[in-house]
Amino acid sequence: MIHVQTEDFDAGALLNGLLNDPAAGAVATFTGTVRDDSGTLTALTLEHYPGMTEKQLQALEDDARRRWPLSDVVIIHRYGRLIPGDRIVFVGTRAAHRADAFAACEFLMDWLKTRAPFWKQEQYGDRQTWVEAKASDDTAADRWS
Amino acid sequence: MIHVQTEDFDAGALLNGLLNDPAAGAVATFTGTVRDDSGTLTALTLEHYPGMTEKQLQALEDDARRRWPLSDVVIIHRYGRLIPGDRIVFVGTRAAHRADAFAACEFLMDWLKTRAPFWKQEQYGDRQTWVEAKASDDTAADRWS
Amino acid sequence: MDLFYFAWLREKVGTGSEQRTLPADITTVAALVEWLKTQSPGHAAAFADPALVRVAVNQDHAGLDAIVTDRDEVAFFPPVTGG
Amino acid sequence: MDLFYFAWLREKVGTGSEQRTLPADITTVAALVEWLKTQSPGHAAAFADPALVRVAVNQDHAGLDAIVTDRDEVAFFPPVTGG
Repeated sequence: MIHVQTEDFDAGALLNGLLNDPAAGAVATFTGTVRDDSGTLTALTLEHYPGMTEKQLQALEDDARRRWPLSDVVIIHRYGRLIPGDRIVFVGTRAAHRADAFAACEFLMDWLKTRAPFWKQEQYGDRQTWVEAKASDDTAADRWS
Repeated sequence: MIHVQTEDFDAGALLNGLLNDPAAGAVATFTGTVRDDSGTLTALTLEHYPGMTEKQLQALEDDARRRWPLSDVVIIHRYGRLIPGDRIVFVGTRAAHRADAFAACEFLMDWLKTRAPFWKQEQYGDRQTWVEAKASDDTAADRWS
Repeated sequence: MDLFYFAWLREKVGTGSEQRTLPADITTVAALVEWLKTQSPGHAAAFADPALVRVAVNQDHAGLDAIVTDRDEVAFFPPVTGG
Repeated sequence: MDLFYFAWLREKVGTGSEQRTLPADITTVAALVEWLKTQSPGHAAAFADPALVRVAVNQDHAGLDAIVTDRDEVAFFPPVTGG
Protein backbone atom coordinates (compact mmCIF):
# COMPACT_ATOMS: atom_id res chain seq x y z
CA MET A 1 0.00 0.00 0.00
CA ILE A 2 1.44 3.33 -1.08
CA HIS A 3 -0.17 6.68 -0.28
CA VAL A 4 1.16 10.17 -1.03
CA GLN A 5 -1.17 12.57 0.70
CA THR A 6 -1.62 15.87 2.51
CA GLU A 7 -3.85 14.30 5.20
CA ASP A 8 -2.45 13.07 8.49
CA PHE A 9 -2.24 9.31 9.08
CA ASP A 10 -2.70 7.09 12.13
CA ALA A 11 0.62 5.26 12.50
CA GLY A 12 -0.79 2.97 15.19
CA ALA A 13 -3.69 1.90 13.01
CA LEU A 14 -1.26 1.21 10.15
CA LEU A 15 0.88 -0.96 12.43
CA ASN A 16 -2.13 -2.85 13.75
CA GLY A 17 -3.26 -3.38 10.16
CA LEU A 18 0.01 -5.18 9.48
CA LEU A 19 -0.49 -7.57 12.42
CA ASN A 20 -3.08 -9.78 10.80
CA ASP A 21 -1.12 -12.59 9.12
CA PRO A 22 -0.40 -15.72 11.21
CA ALA A 23 2.06 -16.87 8.53
CA ALA A 24 4.31 -13.85 9.08
CA GLY A 25 5.41 -13.16 12.63
CA ALA A 26 7.61 -10.08 12.20
CA VAL A 27 6.53 -6.48 11.60
CA ALA A 28 9.00 -3.58 11.53
CA THR A 29 7.93 0.04 11.22
CA PHE A 30 9.51 3.44 10.94
CA THR A 31 7.63 6.67 11.58
CA GLY A 32 9.18 10.05 10.94
CA THR A 33 7.86 13.28 12.44
CA VAL A 34 8.79 16.94 11.97
CA ARG A 35 11.76 17.51 14.25
CA ASP A 36 12.44 20.88 15.81
CA ASP A 37 15.97 20.79 17.20
CA SER A 38 16.13 24.48 18.01
CA GLY A 39 12.61 25.02 19.25
CA THR A 40 12.21 27.84 16.71
CA LEU A 41 10.85 26.00 13.66
CA THR A 42 7.53 27.50 12.60
CA ALA A 43 6.62 25.05 9.86
CA LEU A 44 7.96 22.61 7.29
CA THR A 45 6.56 22.55 3.76
CA LEU A 46 7.06 19.43 1.67
CA GLU A 47 6.92 19.82 -2.10
CA HIS A 48 6.86 16.77 -4.34
CA TYR A 49 6.67 15.73 -7.99
CA PRO A 50 3.21 14.21 -8.53
CA GLY A 51 3.42 11.15 -10.71
CA MET A 52 7.13 10.59 -10.26
CA THR A 53 6.70 10.23 -6.50
CA GLU A 54 4.20 7.39 -6.81
CA LYS A 55 6.27 5.78 -9.58
CA GLN A 56 9.47 5.88 -7.51
CA LEU A 57 7.80 4.62 -4.33
CA GLN A 58 6.26 1.72 -6.26
CA ALA A 59 9.70 0.94 -7.73
CA LEU A 60 11.16 0.97 -4.20
CA GLU A 61 8.47 -1.41 -2.95
CA ASP A 62 9.03 -3.73 -5.93
CA ASP A 63 12.77 -3.68 -5.29
CA ALA A 64 12.32 -4.45 -1.59
CA ARG A 65 10.03 -7.37 -2.42
CA ARG A 66 12.64 -8.79 -4.81
CA ARG A 67 15.34 -8.54 -2.14
CA TRP A 68 13.44 -9.93 0.84
CA PRO A 69 10.46 -12.31 1.25
CA LEU A 70 7.88 -9.78 2.43
CA SER A 71 4.20 -10.50 2.89
CA ASP A 72 3.21 -6.83 3.14
CA VAL A 73 4.65 -3.35 2.63
CA VAL A 74 3.10 -0.02 3.61
CA ILE A 75 4.55 3.35 2.58
CA ILE A 76 2.81 6.62 3.49
CA HIS A 77 4.38 10.01 2.77
CA ARG A 78 2.76 13.38 3.37
CA TYR A 79 3.37 16.64 1.53
CA GLY A 80 2.23 20.22 2.10
CA ARG A 81 2.58 22.34 5.23
CA LEU A 82 3.42 20.58 8.51
CA ILE A 83 4.33 21.80 11.99
CA PRO A 84 6.78 20.36 14.55
CA GLY A 85 5.63 16.98 15.84
CA ASP A 86 3.47 16.27 12.76
CA ARG A 87 3.85 12.85 11.18
CA ILE A 88 5.64 12.92 7.78
CA VAL A 89 6.39 9.35 6.76
CA PHE A 90 5.48 5.79 7.72
CA VAL A 91 7.11 2.64 6.40
CA GLY A 92 5.97 -0.79 7.59
CA THR A 93 7.17 -4.23 6.51
CA ARG A 94 5.94 -7.71 7.36
CA ALA A 95 7.90 -10.94 6.93
CA ALA A 96 8.22 -14.39 8.45
CA HIS A 97 11.54 -13.44 10.07
CA ARG A 98 12.62 -10.28 11.84
CA ALA A 99 15.90 -9.81 9.98
CA ASP A 100 14.02 -9.52 6.67
CA ALA A 101 11.42 -7.14 8.10
CA PHE A 102 14.10 -4.88 9.63
CA ALA A 103 16.36 -4.88 6.56
CA ALA A 104 13.51 -4.08 4.17
CA CYS A 105 12.23 -1.28 6.42
CA GLU A 106 15.67 0.35 6.64
CA PHE A 107 16.27 -0.12 2.91
CA LEU A 108 12.97 1.57 2.07
CA MET A 109 13.72 4.54 4.34
CA ASP A 110 17.29 4.93 3.03
CA TRP A 111 16.25 4.81 -0.60
CA LEU A 112 13.18 6.94 -0.02
CA LYS A 113 15.48 9.62 1.44
CA THR A 114 17.66 9.64 -1.69
CA ARG A 115 15.27 8.72 -4.55
CA ALA A 116 11.73 9.88 -3.78
CA PRO A 117 11.21 13.38 -5.21
CA PHE A 118 10.33 15.34 -2.07
CA TRP A 119 11.86 18.64 -1.01
CA LYS A 120 11.59 20.20 2.43
CA GLN A 121 11.43 23.92 3.06
CA GLU A 122 11.83 25.09 6.64
CA GLN A 123 10.16 28.22 7.92
CA TYR A 124 11.59 30.07 10.93
CA GLY A 125 9.35 33.03 11.62
CA ASP A 126 9.15 34.72 8.21
CA ARG A 127 12.44 33.28 6.93
CA GLN A 128 12.23 30.28 4.62
CA THR A 129 15.11 28.00 3.61
CA TRP A 130 15.29 24.83 1.52
CA VAL A 131 16.72 21.91 3.46
CA GLU A 132 19.97 20.65 1.95
CA ALA A 133 20.49 16.97 1.26
CA LYS A 134 22.76 15.18 3.71
CA ALA A 135 25.82 13.22 2.65
CA SER A 136 24.98 10.73 5.42
CA ASP A 137 21.76 9.86 3.58
CA ASP A 138 23.71 9.03 0.43
CA THR A 139 26.07 6.89 2.49
CA ALA A 140 23.16 5.08 4.11
CA ALA A 141 21.57 4.38 0.72
CA ASP A 142 24.84 3.21 -0.83
CA ARG A 143 25.12 0.26 1.55
CA TRP A 144 22.29 -1.49 -0.31
CA SER A 145 23.92 -1.22 -3.74
CA MET B 1 8.87 1.36 29.82
CA ILE B 2 9.22 -2.38 30.35
CA HIS B 3 6.29 -4.73 30.87
CA VAL B 4 6.34 -8.51 31.21
CA GLN B 5 2.73 -9.61 31.19
CA THR B 6 0.19 -12.26 30.24
CA GLU B 7 -2.28 -9.66 28.89
CA ASP B 8 -2.41 -8.71 25.23
CA PHE B 9 -1.09 -5.28 24.22
CA ASP B 10 -2.13 -2.71 21.60
CA ALA B 11 0.94 -2.29 19.38
CA GLY B 12 -0.62 0.66 17.55
CA ALA B 13 -1.32 2.52 20.77
CA LEU B 14 2.27 1.90 21.91
CA LEU B 15 3.60 3.30 18.63
CA ASN B 16 1.35 6.34 18.82
CA GLY B 17 2.50 6.87 22.39
CA LEU B 18 6.07 7.18 21.12
CA LEU B 19 5.11 9.88 18.57
CA ASN B 20 4.80 12.73 21.03
CA ASP B 21 8.24 14.34 21.14
CA PRO B 22 8.95 17.18 18.65
CA ALA B 23 12.64 16.98 19.57
CA ALA B 24 12.94 13.40 18.30
CA GLY B 25 11.70 12.73 14.79
CA ALA B 26 12.42 9.02 14.39
CA VAL B 27 10.50 6.07 15.86
CA ALA B 28 11.32 2.46 14.98
CA THR B 29 9.24 -0.48 16.20
CA PHE B 30 9.28 -4.24 16.00
CA THR B 31 6.26 -6.39 16.78
CA GLY B 32 6.46 -10.17 16.91
CA THR B 33 3.43 -12.44 16.65
CA VAL B 34 2.95 -16.20 16.98
CA ARG B 35 3.89 -17.60 13.57
CA ASP B 36 2.27 -20.76 12.26
CA ASP B 37 4.33 -21.92 9.26
CA SER B 38 2.63 -25.27 8.92
CA GLY B 39 -0.94 -24.24 9.70
CA THR B 40 -1.05 -26.96 12.38
CA LEU B 41 0.16 -25.09 15.48
CA THR B 42 -2.43 -25.29 18.23
CA ALA B 43 -0.78 -23.00 20.77
CA LEU B 44 2.50 -21.59 22.01
CA THR B 45 3.24 -21.39 25.73
CA LEU B 46 5.91 -18.98 26.93
CA GLU B 47 7.57 -19.71 30.26
CA HIS B 48 9.85 -17.14 31.87
CA TYR B 49 11.95 -16.55 34.96
CA PRO B 50 10.16 -13.88 37.01
CA GLY B 51 12.62 -11.42 38.44
CA MET B 52 15.46 -12.29 36.10
CA THR B 53 13.36 -11.35 33.05
CA GLU B 54 12.69 -7.82 34.29
CA LYS B 55 16.31 -7.48 35.43
CA GLN B 56 17.69 -8.57 32.04
CA LEU B 57 15.27 -6.40 30.05
CA GLN B 58 16.21 -3.37 32.16
CA ALA B 59 19.89 -4.15 31.56
CA LEU B 60 19.20 -4.33 27.81
CA GLU B 61 17.42 -0.97 27.86
CA ASP B 62 20.27 0.60 29.86
CA ASP B 63 22.81 -0.82 27.42
CA ALA B 64 20.89 0.49 24.39
CA ARG B 65 20.66 3.96 25.95
CA ARG B 66 24.44 3.96 26.51
CA ARG B 67 25.08 2.99 22.88
CA TRP B 68 22.62 5.34 21.15
CA PRO B 69 21.03 8.71 22.06
CA LEU B 70 17.47 7.53 22.64
CA SER B 71 14.68 9.66 24.05
CA ASP B 72 12.37 6.72 24.74
CA VAL B 73 12.39 2.93 24.82
CA VAL B 74 9.41 0.58 25.15
CA ILE B 75 9.75 -3.18 25.65
CA ILE B 76 6.69 -5.39 26.12
CA HIS B 77 6.94 -9.19 26.30
CA ARG B 78 4.09 -11.58 27.00
CA TYR B 79 4.20 -15.00 28.61
CA GLY B 80 1.66 -17.76 29.09
CA ARG B 81 -0.49 -19.50 26.48
CA LEU B 82 -0.82 -17.84 23.06
CA ILE B 83 -2.36 -18.92 19.76
CA PRO B 84 -1.21 -18.25 16.17
CA GLY B 85 -1.42 -14.57 15.29
CA ASP B 86 -1.25 -13.44 18.92
CA ARG B 87 1.19 -10.65 19.71
CA ILE B 88 4.25 -11.77 21.72
CA VAL B 89 6.72 -8.90 21.81
CA PHE B 90 6.91 -5.18 21.06
CA VAL B 91 10.06 -3.08 21.01
CA GLY B 92 9.91 0.63 20.19
CA THR B 93 12.71 3.19 20.14
CA ARG B 94 12.67 6.95 19.65
CA ALA B 95 15.65 9.10 18.63
CA ALA B 96 16.47 12.30 16.79
CA HIS B 97 17.82 10.31 13.83
CA ARG B 98 16.51 7.21 12.12
CA ALA B 99 19.82 5.30 12.10
CA ASP B 100 19.93 5.40 15.92
CA ALA B 101 16.29 4.38 16.28
CA PHE B 102 16.70 1.44 13.87
CA ALA B 103 19.99 0.23 15.33
CA ALA B 104 18.70 0.33 18.91
CA CYS B 105 15.49 -1.48 17.96
CA GLU B 106 17.40 -4.28 16.20
CA PHE B 107 19.94 -4.51 19.02
CA LEU B 108 17.17 -4.87 21.61
CA MET B 109 15.45 -7.62 19.62
CA ASP B 110 18.70 -9.50 18.96
CA TRP B 111 19.79 -9.42 22.59
CA LEU B 112 16.30 -10.10 23.89
CA LYS B 113 16.30 -13.28 21.75
CA THR B 114 19.55 -14.48 23.33
CA ARG B 115 19.52 -13.04 26.87
CA ALA B 116 15.97 -12.66 28.16
CA PRO B 117 14.93 -15.83 30.03
CA PHE B 118 11.91 -16.91 28.00
CA TRP B 119 11.26 -20.41 26.68
CA LYS B 120 8.70 -21.35 24.05
CA GLN B 121 6.81 -24.63 24.01
CA GLU B 122 4.84 -25.44 20.86
CA GLN B 123 1.68 -27.50 20.96
CA TYR B 124 0.56 -29.40 17.86
CA GLY B 125 -2.69 -31.15 18.73
CA ASP B 126 -1.78 -33.00 21.96
CA ARG B 127 1.96 -33.12 21.19
CA GLN B 128 4.16 -30.55 22.96
CA THR B 129 7.76 -29.70 22.11
CA TRP B 130 10.20 -27.13 23.45
CA VAL B 131 11.46 -24.78 20.75
CA GLU B 132 15.21 -25.04 20.23
CA ALA B 133 17.38 -21.92 20.16
CA LYS B 134 18.57 -20.90 16.71
CA ALA B 135 22.24 -20.41 15.87
CA SER B 136 21.16 -17.51 13.65
CA ASP B 137 19.94 -15.66 16.76
CA ASP B 138 23.38 -16.03 18.37
CA THR B 139 24.97 -14.75 15.17
CA ALA B 140 22.62 -11.77 15.08
CA ALA B 141 23.37 -10.91 18.70
CA ASP B 142 27.13 -11.29 18.23
CA ARG B 143 27.30 -8.43 15.74
CA TRP B 144 26.72 -5.93 18.58
CA SER B 145 29.60 -7.20 20.71
CA MET C 1 8.65 19.09 -24.43
CA ASP C 2 7.20 19.27 -20.90
CA LEU C 3 9.63 20.82 -18.43
CA PHE C 4 9.20 20.80 -14.63
CA TYR C 5 11.12 22.65 -11.93
CA PHE C 6 11.00 21.96 -8.20
CA ALA C 7 12.10 23.59 -4.95
CA TRP C 8 14.60 26.43 -5.40
CA LEU C 9 14.95 25.73 -9.14
CA ARG C 10 11.23 26.46 -9.48
CA GLU C 11 11.70 29.69 -7.55
CA LYS C 12 14.66 30.82 -9.66
CA VAL C 13 13.09 29.90 -13.02
CA GLY C 14 9.87 31.55 -11.85
CA THR C 15 7.53 28.75 -12.83
CA GLY C 16 6.94 25.11 -11.89
CA SER C 17 6.38 23.94 -15.44
CA GLU C 18 6.55 25.08 -19.05
CA GLN C 19 6.20 23.66 -22.52
CA ARG C 20 8.97 24.32 -25.02
CA THR C 21 9.78 23.07 -28.50
CA LEU C 22 13.14 21.40 -28.35
CA PRO C 23 15.60 22.65 -31.04
CA ALA C 24 16.44 19.75 -33.35
CA ASP C 25 20.16 19.82 -32.55
CA ILE C 26 19.61 19.25 -28.82
CA THR C 27 19.64 15.54 -27.95
CA THR C 28 21.02 15.30 -24.39
CA VAL C 29 20.14 16.67 -20.98
CA ALA C 30 23.48 18.49 -20.88
CA ALA C 31 22.73 20.32 -24.13
CA LEU C 32 19.18 21.05 -22.93
CA VAL C 33 20.57 22.68 -19.78
CA GLU C 34 22.95 24.87 -21.79
CA TRP C 35 20.10 25.95 -24.07
CA LEU C 36 17.71 26.65 -21.16
CA LYS C 37 20.35 28.91 -19.55
CA THR C 38 19.98 31.24 -22.55
CA GLN C 39 16.19 31.50 -22.25
CA SER C 40 15.92 33.96 -19.33
CA PRO C 41 17.93 35.40 -16.41
CA GLY C 42 15.87 33.12 -14.15
CA HIS C 43 16.88 30.01 -16.09
CA ALA C 44 20.49 31.20 -16.09
CA ALA C 45 20.39 31.60 -12.30
CA ALA C 46 18.74 28.20 -11.77
CA PHE C 47 21.39 26.39 -13.79
CA ALA C 48 24.36 28.56 -12.74
CA ASP C 49 25.93 25.58 -10.93
CA PRO C 50 24.91 22.36 -12.73
CA ALA C 51 26.51 20.31 -9.93
CA LEU C 52 23.58 21.30 -7.67
CA VAL C 53 20.95 20.13 -10.15
CA ARG C 54 19.38 16.68 -10.44
CA VAL C 55 17.38 15.49 -13.44
CA ALA C 56 14.51 13.13 -14.17
CA VAL C 57 13.52 12.09 -17.69
CA ASN C 58 9.99 10.70 -17.91
CA GLN C 59 9.88 10.50 -14.09
CA ASP C 60 13.03 8.39 -13.74
CA HIS C 61 16.30 9.70 -12.34
CA ALA C 62 18.74 10.42 -15.18
CA GLY C 63 22.21 11.83 -15.81
CA LEU C 64 23.41 14.78 -17.86
CA ASP C 65 24.27 12.38 -20.69
CA ALA C 66 20.70 11.04 -20.95
CA ILE C 67 19.10 11.27 -24.40
CA VAL C 68 16.03 13.55 -24.69
CA THR C 69 13.51 14.17 -27.43
CA ASP C 70 10.73 16.69 -27.83
CA ARG C 71 8.20 14.12 -26.58
CA ASP C 72 9.92 13.67 -23.20
CA GLU C 73 8.99 15.02 -19.79
CA VAL C 74 12.12 16.46 -18.18
CA ALA C 75 12.31 17.70 -14.59
CA PHE C 76 15.06 19.62 -12.78
CA PHE C 77 15.40 19.79 -9.02
CA PRO C 78 17.92 19.86 -6.16
CA PRO C 79 18.92 16.63 -4.38
CA VAL C 80 15.81 15.23 -2.71
CA THR C 81 15.16 15.74 1.03
CA GLY C 82 12.04 13.73 1.84
CA GLY C 83 11.51 11.04 4.45
CA MET D 1 20.51 -22.28 48.33
CA ASP D 2 17.55 -21.48 46.09
CA LEU D 3 17.55 -23.55 42.91
CA PHE D 4 15.31 -22.93 39.90
CA TYR D 5 14.70 -25.05 36.81
CA PHE D 6 12.98 -23.95 33.61
CA ALA D 7 11.52 -25.50 30.44
CA TRP D 8 12.56 -29.12 29.88
CA LEU D 9 15.00 -29.03 32.80
CA ARG D 10 12.02 -28.30 35.06
CA GLU D 11 10.15 -31.22 33.53
CA LYS D 12 13.07 -33.65 33.94
CA VAL D 13 13.92 -32.59 37.51
CA GLY D 14 10.21 -32.72 38.34
CA THR D 15 10.02 -29.33 40.07
CA GLY D 16 10.50 -25.68 39.16
CA SER D 17 12.33 -24.82 42.36
CA GLU D 18 13.84 -26.34 45.45
CA GLN D 19 15.88 -25.32 48.47
CA ARG D 20 19.04 -27.26 49.25
CA THR D 21 21.90 -26.84 51.64
CA LEU D 22 25.08 -26.61 49.63
CA PRO D 23 27.84 -29.00 50.82
CA ALA D 24 30.80 -26.95 52.03
CA ASP D 25 33.21 -28.38 49.45
CA ILE D 26 31.10 -27.19 46.50
CA THR D 27 32.14 -23.71 45.35
CA THR D 28 31.51 -23.60 41.59
CA VAL D 29 28.53 -24.11 39.28
CA ALA D 30 30.35 -27.07 37.67
CA ALA D 31 30.71 -28.83 41.04
CA LEU D 32 27.09 -27.98 41.89
CA VAL D 33 25.91 -29.64 38.68
CA GLU D 34 27.93 -32.81 39.42
CA TRP D 35 26.48 -32.93 42.94
CA LEU D 36 22.88 -32.32 41.74
CA LYS D 37 23.22 -35.22 39.26
CA THR D 38 23.55 -37.56 42.25
CA GLN D 39 20.40 -36.31 43.97
CA SER D 40 17.74 -38.12 41.89
CA PRO D 41 17.26 -39.85 38.53
CA GLY D 42 15.41 -36.72 37.38
CA HIS D 43 18.36 -34.50 38.21
CA ALA D 44 20.67 -36.98 36.48
CA ALA D 45 18.51 -36.87 33.35
CA ALA D 46 18.29 -33.07 33.38
CA PHE D 47 22.06 -32.67 33.56
CA ALA D 48 22.98 -35.66 31.37
CA ASP D 49 24.40 -33.34 28.70
CA PRO D 50 25.77 -30.21 30.42
CA ALA D 51 26.40 -28.63 26.98
CA LEU D 52 22.62 -28.14 26.67
CA VAL D 53 22.31 -26.34 30.00
CA ARG D 54 22.59 -22.60 30.66
CA VAL D 55 23.04 -21.08 34.12
CA ALA D 56 22.12 -17.90 35.96
CA VAL D 57 23.56 -16.97 39.35
CA ASN D 58 21.49 -14.36 41.19
CA GLN D 59 19.55 -13.72 37.95
CA ASP D 60 22.60 -12.95 35.83
CA HIS D 61 23.91 -15.24 33.10
CA ALA D 62 26.93 -17.17 34.35
CA GLY D 63 29.36 -19.87 33.28
CA LEU D 64 30.20 -23.29 34.74
CA ASP D 65 33.22 -21.74 36.45
CA ALA D 66 31.15 -19.17 38.35
CA ILE D 67 31.57 -19.17 42.14
CA VAL D 68 28.49 -20.11 44.20
CA THR D 69 27.70 -20.02 47.90
CA ASP D 70 24.77 -21.30 49.93
CA ARG D 71 23.22 -17.81 49.86
CA ASP D 72 22.99 -17.66 46.05
CA GLU D 73 20.00 -18.14 43.78
CA VAL D 74 21.04 -20.47 40.95
CA ALA D 75 18.87 -21.28 37.93
CA PHE D 76 19.32 -23.89 35.19
CA PHE D 77 17.60 -23.75 31.83
CA PRO D 78 18.04 -24.47 28.11
CA PRO D 79 19.18 -21.69 25.72
CA VAL D 80 16.47 -19.02 25.73
CA THR D 81 13.89 -18.80 22.92
CA GLY D 82 11.86 -15.67 23.60
CA GLY D 83 11.17 -12.71 21.36
